[in-house]
Amino acid sequence: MAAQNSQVHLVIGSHFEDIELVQIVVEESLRKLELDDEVAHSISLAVGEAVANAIKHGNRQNPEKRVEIDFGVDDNEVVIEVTDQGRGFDPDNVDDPLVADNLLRPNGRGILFMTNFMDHIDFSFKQEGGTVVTLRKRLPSAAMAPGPSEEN
Amino acid sequence: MAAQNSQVHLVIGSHFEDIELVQIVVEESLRKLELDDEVAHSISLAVGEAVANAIKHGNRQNPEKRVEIDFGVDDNEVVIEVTDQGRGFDPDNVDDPLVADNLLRPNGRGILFMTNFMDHIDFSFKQEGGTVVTLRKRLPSAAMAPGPSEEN
Amino acid sequence: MDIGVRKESGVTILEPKGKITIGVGDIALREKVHNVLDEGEKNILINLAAVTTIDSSGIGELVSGYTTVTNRGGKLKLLHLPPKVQDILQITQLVTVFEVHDDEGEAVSSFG
Amino acid sequence: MDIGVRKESGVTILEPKGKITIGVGDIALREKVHNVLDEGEKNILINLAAVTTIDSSGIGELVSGYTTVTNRGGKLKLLHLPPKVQDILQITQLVTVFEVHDDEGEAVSSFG
Ligand SMILES: Nc1ncnc2c1ncn2[C@@H]1O[C@H](COP(=O)(O)OP(=O)(O)O)[C@@H](O)[C@H]1O
Ligand SMILES: Nc1ncnc2c1ncn2[C@@H]1O[C@H](COP(=O)(O)OP(=O)(O)O)[C@@H](O)[C@H]1O
Repeated sequence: MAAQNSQVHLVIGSHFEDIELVQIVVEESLRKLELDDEVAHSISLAVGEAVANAIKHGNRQNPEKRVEIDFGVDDNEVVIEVTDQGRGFDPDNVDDPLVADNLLRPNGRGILFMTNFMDHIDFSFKQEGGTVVTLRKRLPSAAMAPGPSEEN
Repeated sequence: MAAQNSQVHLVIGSHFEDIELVQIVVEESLRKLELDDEVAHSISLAVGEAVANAIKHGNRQNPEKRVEIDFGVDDNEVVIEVTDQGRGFDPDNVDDPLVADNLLRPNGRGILFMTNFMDHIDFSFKQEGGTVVTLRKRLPSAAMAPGPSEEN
Repeated sequence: MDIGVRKESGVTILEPKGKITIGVGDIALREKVHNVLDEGEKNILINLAAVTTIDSSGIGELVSGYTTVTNRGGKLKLLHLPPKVQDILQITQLVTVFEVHDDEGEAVSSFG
Repeated sequence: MDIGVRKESGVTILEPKGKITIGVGDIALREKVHNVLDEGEKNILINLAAVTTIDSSGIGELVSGYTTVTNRGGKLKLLHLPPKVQDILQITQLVTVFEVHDDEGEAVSSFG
């Protein structure tokens, strides 16, 4: 992600209470892009779901295991990667929470949230173990990020 | 820093505008410790000074160069490390901003801020280049951090 | 999370404020619903007007609450959905599950 | 950063709000002081009551402003220091440099 004009990298332990910290970083980073509040809120929600899954399913709440969040802005897109140290899973083999039989399940809606709130989501799996969720959202061109600041 | 019960790692590019992001992360992390507002504010200010120096003197505002911030809480101490990719300097050879001749200089007060707001500050230099500023502040025992959360 | 509790004509009204999200408000909401049931109340109306954010765990707790209350022969209904929560009930198709009201008086009397 | 400007009996009162910190308010303050000087005004009173945070760059801009104004034969004084700013002027020993007032009327007449 070298050509990006904004890049923040954050690493937390596997504590649910740190999800808010991640969301604050995302919201603060989005604030500079002057995105619509609704859009910023939904990106923040999607990231929260990805980090919750990384902690819960990936790292199984082992506090020693880390979750890494890469927040980047390309010319026209916000790209957030969430990486855990878990064993991965088969995204094609996840129950559909919209099927009538599953409607009353207490969980299984996180990926649905992510796909609804982002333009594109993608899972990849590292050779050495670990899931990477990549969340992408195109920016309206009016909300383009300014280039790197040159103030002194 | 493996035995710490809270640890956040943040990496930013060399943009002054990201100092606020770092401070927000620090303040949010301190909020959980229920520290006195004054104390939290002064830690945040000290970290801001360290990051400003890392960007300005260390990385010389080269946006490609990174500043890393490690925020940790030991049993009784907040420890923040700020690392840049610069060439280092000689801390014993920095002008004293309190000497009468220097009082009207427009700069040279950042380290003074850090030493005043923290209990201990320390500079170290990496073999491969890069300055590490370590900022420490003891916590009043009443404000001890809770252990890793076990909620599900 | 702060959850207000009131009673109106045999209906217990829960009023959560702020976030119903993983580790923040989800467990608090679950516990509150269980407390109400343990006190023998069966009709629960959750006023979501002051909820700023709900994530999939929070939605999960609403669904669990609904199931638990229904299984015990009671009713759980929702009042005053903020637009964000409304959107999420659409996305999750839970609009087909929950009975939602906009008026407290009507909601209370609907428990009959 | 938002910096209000008023005039009282030949004194220009600057009222910065929020943060005077690197990249946020430091340059804005410098520019405002220069603007005032360029308009031929020489007496500047900076009301710091609404400043929430000042860092070493912000302090540096106050000192630069002081030096620039003094070199042009004017005076720069401070009004209403919040406790945090007061502490920092102590730490930096700039209390010995700046004339500080608590009362706007007295501050304005002190320019004589
Ligand atoms: N990072 C991850 N590592 C391992 N498994 C995952 C991860 N993310 C999602 N999953 C799997 O996908 C399923 C569906 O996830 P999701 O839709 O977020 O719902 P929920 O988290 O409520 O189960 C999870 O139950 C889990 O099996
Ligand atoms: N991270 C760093 N890398 C290189 N030099 C540094 C660094 N931090 C501080 N210095 C040196 O120490 C001096 C004093 O720093 P400081 O007290 O913060 O004042 P200022 O930044 O205003 O000059 C700087 O001018 C610089 O020469």
